[in-house]
Amino acid sequence: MVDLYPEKLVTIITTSMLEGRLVRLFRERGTSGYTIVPARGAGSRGEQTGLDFDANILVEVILPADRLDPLLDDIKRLIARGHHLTLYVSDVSVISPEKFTRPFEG
Amino acid sequence: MVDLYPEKLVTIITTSMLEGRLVRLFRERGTSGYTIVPARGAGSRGEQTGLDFDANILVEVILPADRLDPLLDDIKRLIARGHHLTLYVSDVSVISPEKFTRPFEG
Amino acid sequence: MVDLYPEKLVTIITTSMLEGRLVRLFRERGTSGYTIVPARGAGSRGEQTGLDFDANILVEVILPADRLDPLLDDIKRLIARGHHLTLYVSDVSVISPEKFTRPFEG
Amino acid sequence: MLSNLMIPAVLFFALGVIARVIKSDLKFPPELAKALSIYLLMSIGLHGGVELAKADLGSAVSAIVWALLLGFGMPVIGYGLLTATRRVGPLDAAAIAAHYGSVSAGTFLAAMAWLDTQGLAYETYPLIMLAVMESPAIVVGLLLAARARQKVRAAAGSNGTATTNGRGEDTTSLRSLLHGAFTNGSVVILVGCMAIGAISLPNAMDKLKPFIDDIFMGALCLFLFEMGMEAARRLQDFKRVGAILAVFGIVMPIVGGAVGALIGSLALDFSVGGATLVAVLAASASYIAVPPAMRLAVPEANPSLYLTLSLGITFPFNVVLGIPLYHAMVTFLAGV
Amino acid sequence: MLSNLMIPAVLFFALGVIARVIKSDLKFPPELAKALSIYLLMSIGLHGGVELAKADLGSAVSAIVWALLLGFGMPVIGYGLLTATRRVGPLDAAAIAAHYGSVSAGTFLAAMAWLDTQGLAYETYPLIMLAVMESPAIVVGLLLAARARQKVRAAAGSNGTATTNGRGEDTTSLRSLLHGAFTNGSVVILVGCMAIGAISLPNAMDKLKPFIDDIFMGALCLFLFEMGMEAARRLQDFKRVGAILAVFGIVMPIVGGAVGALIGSLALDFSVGGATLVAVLAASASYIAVPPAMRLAVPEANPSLYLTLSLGITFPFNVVLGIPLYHAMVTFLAGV
Amino acid sequence: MLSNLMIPAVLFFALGVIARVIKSDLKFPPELAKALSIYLLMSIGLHGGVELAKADLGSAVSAIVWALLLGFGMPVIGYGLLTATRRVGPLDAAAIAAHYGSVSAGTFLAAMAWLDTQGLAYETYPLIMLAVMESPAIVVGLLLAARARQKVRAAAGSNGTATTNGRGEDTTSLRSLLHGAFTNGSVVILVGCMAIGAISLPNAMDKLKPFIDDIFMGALCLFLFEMGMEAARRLQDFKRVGAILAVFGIVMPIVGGAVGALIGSLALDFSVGGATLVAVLAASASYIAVPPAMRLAVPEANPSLYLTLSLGITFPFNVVLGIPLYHAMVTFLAGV
Ligand SMILES: Nc1ncnc2c1ncn2[C@@H]1O[C@H](COP(=O)(O)O)[C@@H](O)[C@H]1O
Ligand SMILES: Nc1ncnc2c1ncn2[C@@H]1O[C@H](COP(=O)(O)O)[C@@H](O)[C@H]1O
Ligand SMILES: Nc1ncnc2c1ncn2[C@@H]1O[C@H](COP(=O)(O)O)[C@@H](O)[C@H]1O
Ligand code: NA
Ligand code: NA
Ligand code: NA
Repeated sequence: MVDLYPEKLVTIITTSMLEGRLVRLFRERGTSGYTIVPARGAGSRGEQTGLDFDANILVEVILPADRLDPLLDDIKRLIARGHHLTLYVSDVSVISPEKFTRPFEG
Repeated sequence: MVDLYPEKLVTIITTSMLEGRLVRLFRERGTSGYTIVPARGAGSRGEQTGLDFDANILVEVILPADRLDPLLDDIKRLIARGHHLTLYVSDVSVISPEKFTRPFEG
Repeated sequence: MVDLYPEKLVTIITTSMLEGRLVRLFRERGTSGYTIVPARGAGSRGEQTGLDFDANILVEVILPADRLDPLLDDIKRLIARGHHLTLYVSDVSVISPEKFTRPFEG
Repeated sequence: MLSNLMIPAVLFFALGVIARVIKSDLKFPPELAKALSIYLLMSIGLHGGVELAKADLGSAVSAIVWALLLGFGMPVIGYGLLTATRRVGPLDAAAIAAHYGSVSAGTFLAAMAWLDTQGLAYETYPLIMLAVMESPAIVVGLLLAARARQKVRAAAGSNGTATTNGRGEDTTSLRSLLHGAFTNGSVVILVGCMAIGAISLPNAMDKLKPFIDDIFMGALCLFLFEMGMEAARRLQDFKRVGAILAVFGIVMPIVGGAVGALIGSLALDFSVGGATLVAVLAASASYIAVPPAMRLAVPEANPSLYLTLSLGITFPFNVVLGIPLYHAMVTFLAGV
Repeated sequence: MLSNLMIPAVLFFALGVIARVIKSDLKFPPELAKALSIYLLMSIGLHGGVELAKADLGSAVSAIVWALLLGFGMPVIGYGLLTATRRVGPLDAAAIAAHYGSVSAGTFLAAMAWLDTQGLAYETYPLIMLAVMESPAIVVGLLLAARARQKVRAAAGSNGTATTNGRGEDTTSLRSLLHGAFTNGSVVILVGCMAIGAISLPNAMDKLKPFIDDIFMGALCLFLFEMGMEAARRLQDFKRVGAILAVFGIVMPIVGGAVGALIGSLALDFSVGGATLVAVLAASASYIAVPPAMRLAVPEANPSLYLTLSLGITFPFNVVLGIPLYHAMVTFLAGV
Repeated sequence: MLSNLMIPAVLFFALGVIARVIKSDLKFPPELAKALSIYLLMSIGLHGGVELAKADLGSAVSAIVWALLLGFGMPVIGYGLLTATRRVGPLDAAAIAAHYGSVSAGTFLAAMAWLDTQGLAYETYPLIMLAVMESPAIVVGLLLAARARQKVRAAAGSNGTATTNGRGEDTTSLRSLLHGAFTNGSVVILVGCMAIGAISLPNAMDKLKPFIDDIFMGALCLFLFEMGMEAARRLQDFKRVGAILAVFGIVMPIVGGAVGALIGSLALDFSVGGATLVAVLAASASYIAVPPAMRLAVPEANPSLYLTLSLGITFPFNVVLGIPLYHAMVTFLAGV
């Protein structure tokens, strides 16, 4: 049997305008990486059609459970300032937990 | 510690042709929003290459557990009519559960 | 109440260069399908900007729990050869488990 | 004959096929294909509009009437042939047949390019027919499918299990389907651009010339390059379709070409070039407008089947062999 | 008057609106819109640069000064009008007002196309103004929002709950916002291409002519086609905005157009064509550069409001009715 | 000398670099870059094909032979230099070296644009060399990597841990890698379009002229604009690469340029223009075809290293300083 180790997956859906801010945040929090997928959608602020000035991104970050809270606090702060972020946390398992402890490059 | 609240995440993978129908469904079911990501793939109906006439979408909807069944019933009805939808439900946690109870705009 | 059945969801994030290899692998392992979404991101190898020669893909495969290990073994083998893959496994529920037992076409 | 094929449009199509066959990693961005097809429809629409403003109303009306007849008739012929093969169920037959009543703008443009190299002139009416023929076949496909569903139900009827799709109509209401058929993107661009071409001030249109004329052939080549790759990808699904169905994918356009040649030459009295275009319209199968419509309207049908046939078999056949063949038919009729 | 609208650029815009209104499934790939807008900015930038190399410094400087005044002044007028309507909070008012101080390149290009068909010449200075006016309004929007936040806080002040956004400034530091305003993509392309056009060797520029001149009008039509669809999508959100705000979306550009016509005709002493372009700059509302900036700088404001107003109401009004109206204003002033 | 750089192609490259350096939010849609590179390869391929149909077989063959020698030889030189720096492991060295044996179409096109402005003619043979040189370096890279793996294993050998990549070859079988190298997208477009250009009927090719000729320079500028941004993004990773490796990124193309200048001038006896192009081919490093190949074939190597070197250092060096430098070398040799 392949050994699996628990991690947290944070998924954030928000305007593409916040991409730079989020990446900075991930770097500060020392996450081992992040993944971004282009998205559209609708929510409390109407439709986000995906056009340049109106696009969403879906961002995924895998991180150890003990690093979750600081990141969520940062996000809550963004939301408190009026930014719109849809966020959910899932429990996932990975095959190489050490991969998610080293800060990413670049 | 940041408080987290349980929600359900429904992910649907299907042809982009059904986008309008699904959005209508989400509106009727009063979900607070939805997110769509362009996708390709393969399944029981061969490859979906992502070209215009042959594209998939991956749709995510977060909703309270007590609203899950009506939505799944709708989807089952679409499948029964012959439409091809790949669907899975996950347990996720969110920081602001009230966000997912208000119907989306637009 | 709608009946739900447990499955495993494997998500792989890696360079688009490995797409062909992964699809071959899914076919060999008899998964019922796969879904691919274009992605960018950063990790231990710096930024993947999403440009043609530098793009990521996010791949999702749903499969029965008893088929998980062989697939993870294959992936571990790829990683051991130096390829970079970020992988996580989630527990999901589906409405029609038989769908995920038949190998995909094409 | 072979030298007829030495035009860039066909060669680019072939290059696309070759790229796939040798398993090159070449990929076109999906949005490029879409952008090119928007551009091509816009160009031929505007062009057609300018010409149509000068056209004869009577001829235009009879071209439209014959286009409607072809659009409604070809799927019925196709459905008959398919049912005769006994290789596909009635719902798949309905969905496949619908493709052959509609048209392929790519094939039409390849035919125009071919006629140009042959120095053959053609009327503009086939262009209206192209716009008219996009949609009716979708409606016929739906009607055939509704009938097929009744049959299927009748067959399963005795065992009394109520299936949720008992009321096949609610799969997609006729109204919403008709709406979809006549407002589909290709039709809107074609008809809209024809209207713009017809009512715009001539000196304003002149400014559009370099965009819609000069770079047209290059864009067409790029488009056919990509469609060649797409056709080859589908062609590789050949085995899944089976030999008899594959034969249908070649016989059906020949039948359509013959019908179209007769209508173009005799009923519409077009020149050899114009009649060849009518034959190409009748012979070609849609792979852009109809597949999505069938996905919605006849979800029970297998898209692999209709995409392989229309895009993988009929499209390459038409571009490489069909066009000269239909031209030969028309030439023969002209000589009679 | 109606025949004035029979130019392809406007007709394509209308076709886009119609496509949405009849609920066609037509969709442009999002990247095509972006590619077209990069191309259009590049073309007008290069063009402008070539002309500016020959321009008169004094006139250029006064055009820039007036552009800055317009960019800073219009949002203040807009904010006043919006506050008077009592339909939106001060933060929404700030965000909306910012859009009207900036400009819409699409409207500007439609105006140029319209002037061309009317055979009216125009100066190149409005082009510098276009580049100059992209950004200042963003800064004014930020300042108005900062003031609005103070008001909101003062109002809520007594109850003593410390909100995390107490220091509104840290939402986006002024410095980073200014940076964003002046390095935004459209400004970089416009100013950069002007510089390239101005310093490139003329024979090298000749090689670019077919790309930036000949196919320009076609690309503009395609762009306006897409923007028509986008405008109609927003127009359908009309109800959400409310009638009074919708009226603002029409009154505000008329006010702007009048101010611009005065400046263009009297202060800058441009020809009728040139002054019309200045009026169009003052009248038009940004829907490309400002919305993303406001999302970051005034996240509390509702994007539905400002996108519906600028893209759904003011943009179509300007393209269809505003341009000839501002031209009439300028003609009237010229006759005085 | 400075005025030599005042051509739009180079200026657009610089504008892209500047846009990044000032941290503009300007972004090109990723698919636009891809579409432009398909277009550029198609254009030069067709062009080359037309010319080659008239070319001399003997000269073509010797151009191909020298191209192969360059493609196989440059990576060996590069590997030697890199190993001498002692800054990278053997697998990274192999992957980096492979990039320098292949070519950059963007650099080649910038060189053609530069020669055009200088009024210098050139032969078409370098174009075949461009197509020929895309792939061999990939194979050399693989062989160097296989050797490196043996070394690594030998070094680690004594401790007896069997690593799964013990059989380095199965990482990517030689056969599949060779296949990948010779069917890669750029090669297929270039070679395919050359063939189409060579065999198409001349009057059919004329119709393609506006597309492949007239708008070419504009598309090239747009492409270099984007590549400038991409280069600057990589350049910012400079520190990660380290000063010595960065020096390699400049020395290596100078060495390559000198070798290419000698071959072009003396061995192939080309004109100054043609020999400059050969020098550019030898000097340039691939950033489109080779990086993906190395990701698959030498996954252990770090893509940051080779992308920073080829795209962030060598590419800008060649476009801005290299081209005039290689021209000077060739001019010097011509005078000898
Ligand atoms: N219930 C939901 N499920 C999935 N995505 C959502 C949901 N609510 C909002 N979103 C996404 O989050 C974006 C911003 O939503 P909002 O913050 O509500 O304006 C929307 O455009 C959607 O893409
Ligand atoms: N096991 C699976 N894992 C992930 N995605 C799947 C799976 N099966 C099907 N899909 C996706 O669902 C689409 C439709 O599949 P199907 O309904 O089986 O034809 C495919 O094109 C895939 O994108
Ligand atoms: N912690 C993480 N969370 C989400 N995605 C990641 C993470 N680490 C790496 N990735 C993704 O995996 C890709 C390859 O990462 P790496 O293997 O670390 O170079 C990156 O480009 C990211 O898209
Ligand atoms: Na047909
Ligand atoms: Na304005
Ligand atoms: Na080289």
